[in-house]
Amino acid sequence: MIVLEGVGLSYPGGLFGGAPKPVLENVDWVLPEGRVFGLLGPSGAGKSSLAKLILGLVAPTTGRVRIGGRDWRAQRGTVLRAMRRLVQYVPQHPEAAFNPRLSLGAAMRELFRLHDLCPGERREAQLGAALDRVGLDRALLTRFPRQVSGGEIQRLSLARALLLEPRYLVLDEATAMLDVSIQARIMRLVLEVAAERGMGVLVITHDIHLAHAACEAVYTCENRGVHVLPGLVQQQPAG
Amino acid sequence: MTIALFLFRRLGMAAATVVFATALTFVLTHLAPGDAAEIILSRVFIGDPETAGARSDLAVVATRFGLDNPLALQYLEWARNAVHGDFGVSIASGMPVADEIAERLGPTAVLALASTVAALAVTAGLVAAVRLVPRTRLAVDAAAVASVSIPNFYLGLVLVLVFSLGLDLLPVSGAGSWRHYVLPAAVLALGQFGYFTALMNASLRDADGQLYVLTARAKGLPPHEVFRRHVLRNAIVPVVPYVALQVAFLFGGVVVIERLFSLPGLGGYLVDALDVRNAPALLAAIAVVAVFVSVANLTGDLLLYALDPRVRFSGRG
Amino acid sequence: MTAMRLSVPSFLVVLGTILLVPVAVGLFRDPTGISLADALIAPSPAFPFGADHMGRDVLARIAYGFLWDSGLSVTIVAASLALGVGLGLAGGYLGGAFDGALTIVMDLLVALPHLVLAIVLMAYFDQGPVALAVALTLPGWVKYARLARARAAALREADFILMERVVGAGPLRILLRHMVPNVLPPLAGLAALHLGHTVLNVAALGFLGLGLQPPTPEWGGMILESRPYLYQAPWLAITPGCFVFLFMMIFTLLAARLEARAGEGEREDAHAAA
Amino acid sequence: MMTSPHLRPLAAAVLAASLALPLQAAAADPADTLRAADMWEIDNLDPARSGTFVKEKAMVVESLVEASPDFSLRPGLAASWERTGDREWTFRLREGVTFHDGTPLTAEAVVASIDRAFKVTPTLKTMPQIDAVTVAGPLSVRVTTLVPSAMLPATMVQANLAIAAASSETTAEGTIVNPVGTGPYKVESWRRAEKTLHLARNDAYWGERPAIAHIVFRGIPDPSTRSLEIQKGDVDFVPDVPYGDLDMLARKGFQASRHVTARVYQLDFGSLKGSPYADARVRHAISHAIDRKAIVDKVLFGMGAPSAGPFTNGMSFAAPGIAVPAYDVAKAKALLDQAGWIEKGGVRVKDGEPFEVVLYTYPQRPGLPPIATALQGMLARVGIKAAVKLLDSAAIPKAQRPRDMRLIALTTAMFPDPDFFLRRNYHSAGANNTWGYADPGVDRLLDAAASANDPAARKAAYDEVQRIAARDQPTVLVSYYGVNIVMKPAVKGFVFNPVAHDYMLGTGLRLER
Repeated sequence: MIVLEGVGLSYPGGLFGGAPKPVLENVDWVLPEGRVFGLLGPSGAGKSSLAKLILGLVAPTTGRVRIGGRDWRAQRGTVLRAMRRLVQYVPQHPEAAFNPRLSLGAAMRELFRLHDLCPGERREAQLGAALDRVGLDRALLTRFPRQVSGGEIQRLSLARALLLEPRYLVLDEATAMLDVSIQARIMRLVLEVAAERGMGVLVITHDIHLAHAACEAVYTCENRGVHVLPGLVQQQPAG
Repeated sequence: MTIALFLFRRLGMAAATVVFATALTFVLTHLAPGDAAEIILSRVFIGDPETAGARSDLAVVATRFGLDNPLALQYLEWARNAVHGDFGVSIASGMPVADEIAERLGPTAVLALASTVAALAVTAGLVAAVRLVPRTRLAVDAAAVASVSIPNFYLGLVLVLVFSLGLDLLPVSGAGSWRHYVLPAAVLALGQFGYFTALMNASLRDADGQLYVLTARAKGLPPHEVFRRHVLRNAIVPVVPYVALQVAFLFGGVVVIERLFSLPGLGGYLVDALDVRNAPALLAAIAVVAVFVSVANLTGDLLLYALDPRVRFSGRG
Repeated sequence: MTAMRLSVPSFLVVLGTILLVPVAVGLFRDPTGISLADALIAPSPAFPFGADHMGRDVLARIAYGFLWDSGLSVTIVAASLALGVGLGLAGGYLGGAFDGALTIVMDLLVALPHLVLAIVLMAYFDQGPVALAVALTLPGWVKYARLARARAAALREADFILMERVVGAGPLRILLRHMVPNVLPPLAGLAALHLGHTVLNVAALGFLGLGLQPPTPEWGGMILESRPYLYQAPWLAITPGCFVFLFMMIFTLLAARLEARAGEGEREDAHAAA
Repeated sequence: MMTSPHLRPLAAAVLAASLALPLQAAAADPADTLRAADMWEIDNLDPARSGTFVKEKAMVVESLVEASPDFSLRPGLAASWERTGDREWTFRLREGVTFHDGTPLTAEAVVASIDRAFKVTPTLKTMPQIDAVTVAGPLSVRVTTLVPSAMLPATMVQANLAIAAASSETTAEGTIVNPVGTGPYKVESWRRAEKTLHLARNDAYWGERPAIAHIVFRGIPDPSTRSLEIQKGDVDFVPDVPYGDLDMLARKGFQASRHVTARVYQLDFGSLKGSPYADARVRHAISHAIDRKAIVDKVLFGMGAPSAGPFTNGMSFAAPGIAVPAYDVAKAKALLDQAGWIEKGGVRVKDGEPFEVVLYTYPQRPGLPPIATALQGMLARVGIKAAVKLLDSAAIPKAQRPRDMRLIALTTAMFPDPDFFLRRNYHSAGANNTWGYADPGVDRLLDAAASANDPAARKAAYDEVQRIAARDQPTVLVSYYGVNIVMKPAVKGFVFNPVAHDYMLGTGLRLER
């Protein structure tokens, strides 16, 4: 379960740059596992900041962000690494999400070493299975990020996230750059996997239709806070 | 960022640079092997570096020059006096360092200015040649590469052989008339123009590609008119600040060239001071060089600030 | 030096040959053997580049001088590169107080003429190769650090670096495996130019009597030692001078070539940092 | 030409700056002006600091006592002197001498000048230990010492004790910038920015009137530049051009001459205790391994001479019968063998330890680095491996280990008395004796001679010390120091005075243009 308690975030104003700029204030939000939520909002409202808070990439100025009961901020070393596996991320620009100087295969195989996912001899099989699941050919692995199409790399980005078997997946405008038919196919794939694994999904988007179609509940991010979008709530789960 | 803030930060940095440079030199002169009192005793008082002095005289010297105080205190004392224009007494000559430095500012300033102006003139000529005379590009590029590649002390030796001894046109060394500056300034200018030419050519190419230049061409303006009215003007502007920033590099050359030509300037003073472990003279020379370079950097930054709006927001570091 | 239209690669081969052939020959000869009977012998079949005031073979001294000058310069450039990239990346990636301190130190170091700084350092230390390497590395790393820091600051916010953190990579792994390979390539041109400049500075220090000390064969020191014999034996000064010139020219051209490859945008960064 | 508006102010500034520079120094009648170069910067004119220049070269001031070319004493501003007590000497001044400002030379003026010199340069009072200088009569000066001293008149020869009038212009700190002396030339102007000193003949000089009316001195510290300058023709007289240039300059028609001075190149051992040099055979072996003639001929291009004892033949206090140690590689090898240093693969080894040392020297005297390099080669021939290292002379003592050597150039007569060199180097408490040579016989001889009255007895004692040093080789003397002088053909009448620290111009010079 992801829990935000009284979370506030402001960016520093610089040495001579005046007062700090608040982005979020006093946000309380609970995201249980196994459910699919949407987050809507105009650009600049703090959607990406929320994603970074949840992913532990940014520390809140006030309050706490906890994953499975653990505060991001208190974690170090192996515990932190294990915690990282719990929440994975598919960003908006997948072509920028891979190191341009590493082959895609190298980028994927690094994960095994990083988390010691499975014994060496089973790694290739596991990687193959992950690619199969998102419908990609293994030949892709010898290429570099700029040598593949947007749809392919977005799938690969998804495969990378799923390989770590997270409890949560955050999609940050993950399909916004793709054309509609591919967009729908990827969303369907995500929902299938989420259902199979009982994984929670947060879909950050500015596409209200997509949110409606895919999510059990939709929130908006406005006025430095998170609000339930009325009329679309199916059921607010208990904290 | 406002201009006041920008100036404030840059001035602070300049002051810090001067303090850093002198403090570093101060520490170095004291860490150096060889007892400071011994050096002063044999070189200043006995006048013969190989002749050791009496033990009892060492104490006299140490007390007179404040050498038995803690290092930090000695530096503060030095800085306090330096701010009031008192740089102590030269170990080599026994004369006030401030007077000696003052006498040596002129030749260095003349040398730096003359060589920079000459380098810019050569640059202008070469750049114009590339534009106006066909098939000169290769020769100009080769000249620029040669310019940045030739060791200045070597070039100086060759020029003396040719122009002083071979052709008997110019003096070998010393100061006293404008003729003494011709060769040293020429050596420095020949070492600098390659940098300016490369910078200018790059800047010209950028200007060439600008929309207004293309527009001017499309309007049917003759090529030399386009060059003069649109390309040149816009190409010079970004180069100007770098000329000011070149001063730090120039100083390295000045040190070597003044030594080579026995020109009584600041650079030669600095090296002479090192030769005989003349700490007061060295510190003063370093302080003045640091001030010089800081002022030049500040000027360069202000020019950039005035000419390039992007800098106003980044503040250049 | 991007204005280069010379056919750079072929030119480099020619210059490199002129430099390396005498060096290769000279390495088989004795650079320190003193034979006062041979003092100041002019270039001849026995001594292709002549003999110096101690009767030592100038060809051999040029060759061993090449080993000293280029070896030291490579060491200095490598050390500057490692230090500059390391500190620059750390500053750019970590930010905060460390970055603030780094910026101040860099600003202080660029504001001092590097040769002057090196001259002062050399004068007060044991004038051996280690001191020389330190004296030239101390100001040398800054230009790499400036570039690396700027690139690292930009890369820090890059999506693929964020993703590395998301999948659980630690800071050290991110720096070494992901930032360094993306920071190094544009520095190659800078390093080539720096190598040439370093040979020039090593020689200049030698000429001022503050570099490697005789009887070590070093090009700048050879020119200094040859000054008293400028008349009787001009080849003593001319030969090492030509080799410094040649070395610097090769690396200037190489730098131009590498810079042209690194692309227009990065060229401007390099000039600003240099 | 680029017509950038940015450049115009720059050009104007350069033009203004170059116009502000003084035009070529307009010397008086060039036919009557000697243009001389000195090897040091002319950056101080205080006799108490730069006496060597102001007295010996510029001839502006004079000392109470002077020395003849054989280093024996002769009257200067003092016509005579005598020992008037155990620790007291009295000097009687020459009559009718006036300073350049017309005031007479009196005992008061001398005492004031010497007292001022003691303040500026305190070491003048401690070498030897002077107690006080007082007025004993209108033309009589009394000097008392802390201990009985036979060499006091010799110390009065020191250039830094030369007499300047109280009217000499000084800085706020009391440094003289315009010395008023009694010498054959007076200061006309000191143009520091041009590094030149302009001198004019003193027509009221008490001694022989010089022939040349004006002298312009320029400081040119770089030897190569001095050589270039005389070839270019901008100076008439230069000392110490690069040694290798001399023959070429002679061929071109210049008068080029080599002279030996009272300075010696000396190879010192780090310590005579706890090192290979504790064994005198090793010291002798090293001395025999050195080809002194080749060093003088080939390395120094004939400058100087192979050294026997510390004092050259022309010096009155050189002991007779001391020979230059023979160059004998076989003997050197045999001595090392006897001392237990056995050759193994080119390097001698004793008790498993190879004979590998560092040979330190410093670059300020141009002869030292090449001599060190030559010594390295000569030592290698007998199996001693020496690495040459150049350091500042002040830094060498701290870097040196007992087994290391250093090559230095020592003055042997800062004032013309044998005590100066012999005590510093061979007395167990000598200021230079860092290698720890201690011979009770030598100490006794030196201490007795320092206070003795009888010149013959002193001479005998000092001769004996020189013979013992030659026998013991506590340090190895390599060669005497040479200086060269190059003059245009028009300069006539130059006589080298070996008493000079570098050279003296003398009043006998003429110009025949």
